[in-house]
Amino acid sequence: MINHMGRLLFILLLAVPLTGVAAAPEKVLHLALSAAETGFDPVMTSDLNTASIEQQLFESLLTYDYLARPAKLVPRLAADMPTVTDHGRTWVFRLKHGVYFAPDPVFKGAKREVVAQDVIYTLMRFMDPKNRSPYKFLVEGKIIGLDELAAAARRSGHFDYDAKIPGLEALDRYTLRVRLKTTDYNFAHAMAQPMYGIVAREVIEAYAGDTASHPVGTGPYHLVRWVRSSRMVLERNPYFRHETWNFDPGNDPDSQHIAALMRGKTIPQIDRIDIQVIEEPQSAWLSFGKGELDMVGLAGQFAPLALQGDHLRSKYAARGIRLDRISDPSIAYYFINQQDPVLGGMSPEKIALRRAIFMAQNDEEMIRVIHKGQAVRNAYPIPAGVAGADPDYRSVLDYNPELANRLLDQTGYARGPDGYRRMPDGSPLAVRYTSSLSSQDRELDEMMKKALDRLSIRFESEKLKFPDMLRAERQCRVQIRLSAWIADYPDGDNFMQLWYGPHTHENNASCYQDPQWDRLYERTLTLPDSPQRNVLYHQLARMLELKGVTKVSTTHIRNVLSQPWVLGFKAHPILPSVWAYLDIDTARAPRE
Amino acid sequence: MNLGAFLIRRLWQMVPTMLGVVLLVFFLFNWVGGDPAYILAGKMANPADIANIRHQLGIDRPLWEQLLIFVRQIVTGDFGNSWATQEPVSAIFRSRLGPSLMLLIPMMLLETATAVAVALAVAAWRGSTLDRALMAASTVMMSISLLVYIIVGQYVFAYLLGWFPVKGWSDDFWRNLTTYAVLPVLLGLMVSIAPSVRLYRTFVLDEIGQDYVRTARAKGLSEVRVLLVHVLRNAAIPIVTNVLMGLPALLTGAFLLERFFAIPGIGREIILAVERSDFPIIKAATVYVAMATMLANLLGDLLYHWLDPRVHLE
Amino acid sequence: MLLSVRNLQIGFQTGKETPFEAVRNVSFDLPECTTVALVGESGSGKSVTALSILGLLPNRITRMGADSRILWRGKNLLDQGEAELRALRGREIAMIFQEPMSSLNPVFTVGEQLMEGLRLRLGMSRKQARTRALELLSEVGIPEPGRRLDAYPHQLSGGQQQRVMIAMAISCQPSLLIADEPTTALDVTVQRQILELIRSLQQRLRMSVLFITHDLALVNEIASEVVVMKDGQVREAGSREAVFSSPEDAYTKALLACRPPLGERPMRLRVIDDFLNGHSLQDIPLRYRGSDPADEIVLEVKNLEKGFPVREGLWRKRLFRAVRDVSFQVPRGKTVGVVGESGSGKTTLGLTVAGLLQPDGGEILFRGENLQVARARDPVGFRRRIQIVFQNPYASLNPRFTVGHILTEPLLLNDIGGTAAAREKIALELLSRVGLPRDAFMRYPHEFSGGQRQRIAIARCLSVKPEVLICDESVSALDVSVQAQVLNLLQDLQDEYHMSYVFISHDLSVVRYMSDQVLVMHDGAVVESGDADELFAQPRQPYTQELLSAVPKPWNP
Amino acid sequence: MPPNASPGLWTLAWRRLKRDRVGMISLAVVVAYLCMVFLAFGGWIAKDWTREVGVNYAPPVFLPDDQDPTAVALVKPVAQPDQVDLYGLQDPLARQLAQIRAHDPVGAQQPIVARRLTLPLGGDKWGHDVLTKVIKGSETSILVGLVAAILATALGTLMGALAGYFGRWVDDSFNWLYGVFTAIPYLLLIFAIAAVLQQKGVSTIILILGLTGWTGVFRLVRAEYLKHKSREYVLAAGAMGASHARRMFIHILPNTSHVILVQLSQNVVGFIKSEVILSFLGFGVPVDVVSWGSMLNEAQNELILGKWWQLAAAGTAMAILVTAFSLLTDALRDALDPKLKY
Repeated sequence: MINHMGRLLFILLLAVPLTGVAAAPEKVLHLALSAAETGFDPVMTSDLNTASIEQQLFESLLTYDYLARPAKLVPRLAADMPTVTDHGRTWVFRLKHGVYFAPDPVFKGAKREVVAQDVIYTLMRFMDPKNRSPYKFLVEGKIIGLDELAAAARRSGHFDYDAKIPGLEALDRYTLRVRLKTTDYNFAHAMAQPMYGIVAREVIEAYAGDTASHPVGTGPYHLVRWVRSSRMVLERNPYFRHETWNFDPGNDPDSQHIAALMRGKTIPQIDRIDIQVIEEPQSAWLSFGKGELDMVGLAGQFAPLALQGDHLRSKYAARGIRLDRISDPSIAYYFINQQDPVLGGMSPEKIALRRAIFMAQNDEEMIRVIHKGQAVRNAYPIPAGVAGADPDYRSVLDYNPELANRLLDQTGYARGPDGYRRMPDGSPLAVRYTSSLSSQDRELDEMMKKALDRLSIRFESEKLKFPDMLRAERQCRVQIRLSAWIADYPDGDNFMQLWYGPHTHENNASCYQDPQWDRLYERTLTLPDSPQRNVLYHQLARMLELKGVTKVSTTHIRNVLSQPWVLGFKAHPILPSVWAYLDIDTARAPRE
Repeated sequence: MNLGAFLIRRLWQMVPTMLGVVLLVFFLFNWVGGDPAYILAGKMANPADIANIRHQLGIDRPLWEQLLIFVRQIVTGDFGNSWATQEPVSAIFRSRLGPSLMLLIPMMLLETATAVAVALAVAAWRGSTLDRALMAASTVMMSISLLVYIIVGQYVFAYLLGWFPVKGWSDDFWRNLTTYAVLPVLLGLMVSIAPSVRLYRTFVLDEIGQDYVRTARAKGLSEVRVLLVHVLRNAAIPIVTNVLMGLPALLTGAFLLERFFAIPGIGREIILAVERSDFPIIKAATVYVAMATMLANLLGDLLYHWLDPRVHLE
Repeated sequence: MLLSVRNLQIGFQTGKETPFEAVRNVSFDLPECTTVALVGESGSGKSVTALSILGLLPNRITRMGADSRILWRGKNLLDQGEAELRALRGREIAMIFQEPMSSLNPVFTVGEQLMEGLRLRLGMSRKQARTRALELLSEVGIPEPGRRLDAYPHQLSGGQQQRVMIAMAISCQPSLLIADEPTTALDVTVQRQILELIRSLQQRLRMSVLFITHDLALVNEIASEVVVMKDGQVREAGSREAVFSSPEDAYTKALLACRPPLGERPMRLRVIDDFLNGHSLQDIPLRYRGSDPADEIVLEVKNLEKGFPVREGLWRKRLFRAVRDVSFQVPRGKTVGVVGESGSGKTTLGLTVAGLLQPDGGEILFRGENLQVARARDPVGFRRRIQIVFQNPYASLNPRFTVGHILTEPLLLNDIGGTAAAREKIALELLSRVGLPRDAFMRYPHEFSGGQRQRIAIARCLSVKPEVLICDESVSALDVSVQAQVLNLLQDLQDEYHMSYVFISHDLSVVRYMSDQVLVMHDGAVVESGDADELFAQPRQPYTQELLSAVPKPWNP
Repeated sequence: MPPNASPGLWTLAWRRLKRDRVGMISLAVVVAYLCMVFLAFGGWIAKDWTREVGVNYAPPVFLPDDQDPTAVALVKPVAQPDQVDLYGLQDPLARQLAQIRAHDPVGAQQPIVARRLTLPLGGDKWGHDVLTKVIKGSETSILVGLVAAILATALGTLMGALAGYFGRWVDDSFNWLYGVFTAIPYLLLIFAIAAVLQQKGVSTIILILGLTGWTGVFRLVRAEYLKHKSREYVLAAGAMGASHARRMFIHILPNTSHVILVQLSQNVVGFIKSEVILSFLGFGVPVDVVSWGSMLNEAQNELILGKWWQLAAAGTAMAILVTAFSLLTDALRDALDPKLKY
């Protein structure tokens, strides 16, 4: 047996140098996901990684223009932009003709066209309790009759998809009218979400129970292979309608360069997209370096490798590698639980304590050391690129440990014999900072520890698995945490609602309930994106600071590196993926 | 006693152990396992949604009822669908087993082959400089953390020298075996081989000290034959069982390699499941591995009996 | 001359110390087809000498004397290469060992091991080898060899295993067979058969035998030449007659004298020292042993039953009855001997009586009171009344305790003596009583020889002043010369303290010497019992007769 | 009192050990480490490892300095609450702030401490001195290893002793426990136990390791007790009226001590290595503590950045100790082996 094993050893060692298999003539794009996907039934998914794939498999009524900045809504399955009447309460969508679902056994070889009824079915699915959709909030409480249907389903345990409701009417085969309960100018954004990609009822019902692994949409690609949380292969959808690449580059030089390369090409150009899940950023980065990946999102901690300041290091530039650098439509913000017995409350000393803690946070250092410069200080709840943003907003909570300490001295948080501050009443004081188990969060813990040390306040760390952390947060059990929010759609409301009183136990993690604030907020809802609304937003933002509810800290910068043979890429702030708009220069691409 | 009776009795003895495993895991994870509803519900979830999800997952039922369901799942072998992705658990594990084994089996074969060879060699020259040198070397090898091996190995051999792909996995068996599995396997060996060498060396030394070896020599057999036939045949008994019983542990043990080299194996799946509180997968993993462990032990005993005529099935 | 050993010098080098001299200029001759016995007690270097002939000593640590020579048919084996030696081994010179069980490879069948030699050394084909192997097995007298051929060693009895070893040894018709204590591990009856076998083979195959043993009596039965060794040196060598009838060397004399004679029963046995420092070797007064109606009964065993569960089939457990319905009485100050072969249940009997095993049936009465009840009532008080001395002097003392600790612990446990100082005093007295120096008190067991350890074990028992002492094979593991000393000690102690002994042994002559009454056990039951002298004079049961006839006959001109 | 006290088995073992050169060298190394741990524990060395003495990623002194200009600290003027537009809102802390300002205007700049550009073994991302970190880290790691090993060994020994000595149902129940613990995948066991012991801290790690690591010891000790309980010296002690407890712990335990000791040191090595993995899984030491595991996990990404020194320092420190410890274990095994006489 020994020499047998010896032979095996021999094989393995010989095998080392030879890699790769037979060359394929087709255009293949190799990508990596930083975290495992969660299945491809759009109604049930919420994470970006999955969305980026669904964006290619399914099509929503609307989408965002590839090149326009700030992001601009354009039709996708809709033939043109919807007509909106009576103060944004009635929306009429007209569908493109001759749009077909990707081939699937369920259709028994026939071509299946998309009709208005499919849209209705798709929208209804979000309210079906069985689907427990994470994104139903975009339609919940908005469409007339839909919520009643959901309520009925919750009672009967069965959702009646054949019900006719006033909110959703197919005026003809290709026309859909949506009636909303109240004014909502953001409904268009909802209809542009990848999760709202249109699905066919017969498919969903045929694969009931395992819809996650049978995505059938109208998108430019369809899923041909799926090794769960490891590998996904997309191939061009044979039934995809003829579309040509012509986006308006505006006057941005990069965009113009891209347009020059791509204009007139049919979409999509790339035949196959091979996606792997790579949790360890080190692995992803190394394999991009070796050309095994065509594009990679540069993890913060590796930025210094690729970037000098905010430019690509020369050795990569020389290789023709391109850097796309945009600031995410996201914010990282500290919040303090307003219902917490220790930190909560509106008495001056509590407010002072909270503001002191916020002022002790050194955002610049965090950006420099942890994010390696791949983030910017942003004190306003609405990040750049989102309607209502204000780059010039100035915070009252900027890093100022000295003032913070003064404030604490002033409000009676005297230092005890152990050098740590006590509550004004002399009882011990400790601040519990909650974070997850990831190594990234360990660095944040160190930041917070340093901040509290500056105030000589005792630091406690609470480490929770992500789900537990969410639960604690929703139940208002977290004391202080650095949380993040990324835009679902590029409108300020998507951010401001984070502090809306009624959203407590939902995503108002600071459990902040302030009638004054809530009234102001409610007024913003009735307004479209406009100067008036911005005035209100500024007051809301300032109030959060003055009362020591939250401190918006930073906005991340997204760095995407792409190999020289990847053509036509421009990072998009909202779209989770733009692969259909790319091309590959097979001449330069390495043979597989 | 006869084989059938032995098997029945051993299988019967597994029941209480299995029960212990089930209870332990069930209560630990129900108690502290976290509530998946909150991730599943998404960014804007409200308490009603949460409740709805909890209801759908059945985690709002009384504990004993959930336990009953668990037991039924074990009996039927159907653990339902993953909470995170609605995929049938059994399918998940089927797809995960291959890659895990792909790492596992070459590693085990290489490890055993080399370890046995080295062990025989050093035992033959026991006390010599070769012996001491090899032993010292193996000690140094196993004193470095696997994490370090992986980080450095991936950086140096895959990235700098480019001998191997940095990471990845394909659908092609041979491609995996000859391309993707190589570096992980070798790195795994770095830590796993030394302990076996040391262990097997003691096994061989024990046998070399036996009287029958003296007899064999007195018969005028060559030293080679004495080692390879008489000694090895006896030393093989503990070695084989040792290897066999080590297998199930390795099944989940390779998670570091799987994560760094993006190999869709079981260990990685379990970590993912724990992070997502994907209880069905956790339960299934526990039961499967526990079964594997106990069966491996049983198999080990049978093998022991088969290799060593002296042993009676007890 | 087939083999002649000339001033053989063997040392063992371990670590840096000066080599330990195992054999010091030993010389002897071994003519064609004769049997020479190499006699000596443990550590005499007899086995080392034998192994050195085949070159089987670990070369790494073995240091041969410069002028040592082992001449095989005139050529010196010591300067032969490994290859030449291997050519010799098995072909010319074959060897069998003391432990047949461990000397056979457990994982190969008897056949495989027999045929291995035949095929590799004689180049036979599989078929030839098999037929030859069958012949060999029947030649060494193994019943139905066909079946045995495919059996594994552990499936054979000790005797059969040794026969297989012999078959292997003679398979290539060697001209010399080295037998290293071939019968020591066997029961007397089997021992007898093996001796017969070796003797007949020696004659039939016209080979020489180098017979190594510690038992002079055996020598008397098989050898024509005798070499007596002690501490690595030859003390005496010569023809059997010469050595037995007129031994020159004091040590030889002692060896001859210190075996308890079957015929008479002297007050005490002569021991080495008597000879070495020429004590009065005048005849010692005889001792009478035997039962007497006036005896006061200390211990009475009634229909004792003891069994061990053996798993059978799926769930069932069968009870293996190790002791079956055994009854006897132990008078005060007297000895009840228990004799039987291995597996006869005598040890189980001892442990049960000592209270270390719970009896399944019957009762043990101590001065008329049921012992179990008594122990329940007063554990400390009753436990100590019956003590036991075990066979293996190496396992019976806790290696991590000093002798002092070993001796004082029982005192402490049974609160004898009171103060530590007092206990120490008692312990020291006990030491001197069993004939050990005071400074043994602070030493550890591993520093003592087997005999000394057995003395310590005895002292430990004495410390609690038992009324009954169970000696389970207590002298079997000792060299004859030491055996005699310990036996004398036991006798003296009995005379002094009037203790009662239950003396368990497989060695009939020892049992007869020590006992007033004797029980002969077989398969857990008593086959015959009675006063020692009568029973040995005219045994009634065939089994007893067989046992007695198997005992090697001492030299009587 | 009797004269010359003579060497016990321990003394003999020590003599044998002293003859083993490798053993003695490794012993020296281990002792050196222990001294370091002791000093660090007492706070005599590496006390202020949290001080940021160097610039971020300060390279080791022996390297040519290639500092990234982006790494030097930049200080921005701090906005004053009164300078910013409150959009007509009322600052609830207006009074307090006014009083503070009344004292004296807040000097926005805090003094910038001069940071060293290089450190003996380099610095980490905060500018902590890696050397002091390694020292402090070895304190944690070794303490974790030792205490956890002692815990695990104690557990295993106790259970093994009871199971092996009493046999029957006691044995069955402990074997059951053993079966359960060995059947559960180790990874899940760690997660589960970690989750149960919510509170983060060194004690948690120790408990995790201790509660999962006893099985090996149990198996061996049980076997030893099975062997020894029927040994004649134990029977004799029984005949003398020694209690079960006495026979188990006074008589048998010392005779299994070589097994236990070897197990102990093997566990120490094993646990020091496991701590690294635990850190990787996120169950490592809390932020205000440093250990080899936490360092290696920090160093994970640094290697690619070319900042290899933390990885090297921690890795080497660990490798040396573990090697020495394992060699010492071997030496101990030989020295304590009761089969060898003097």
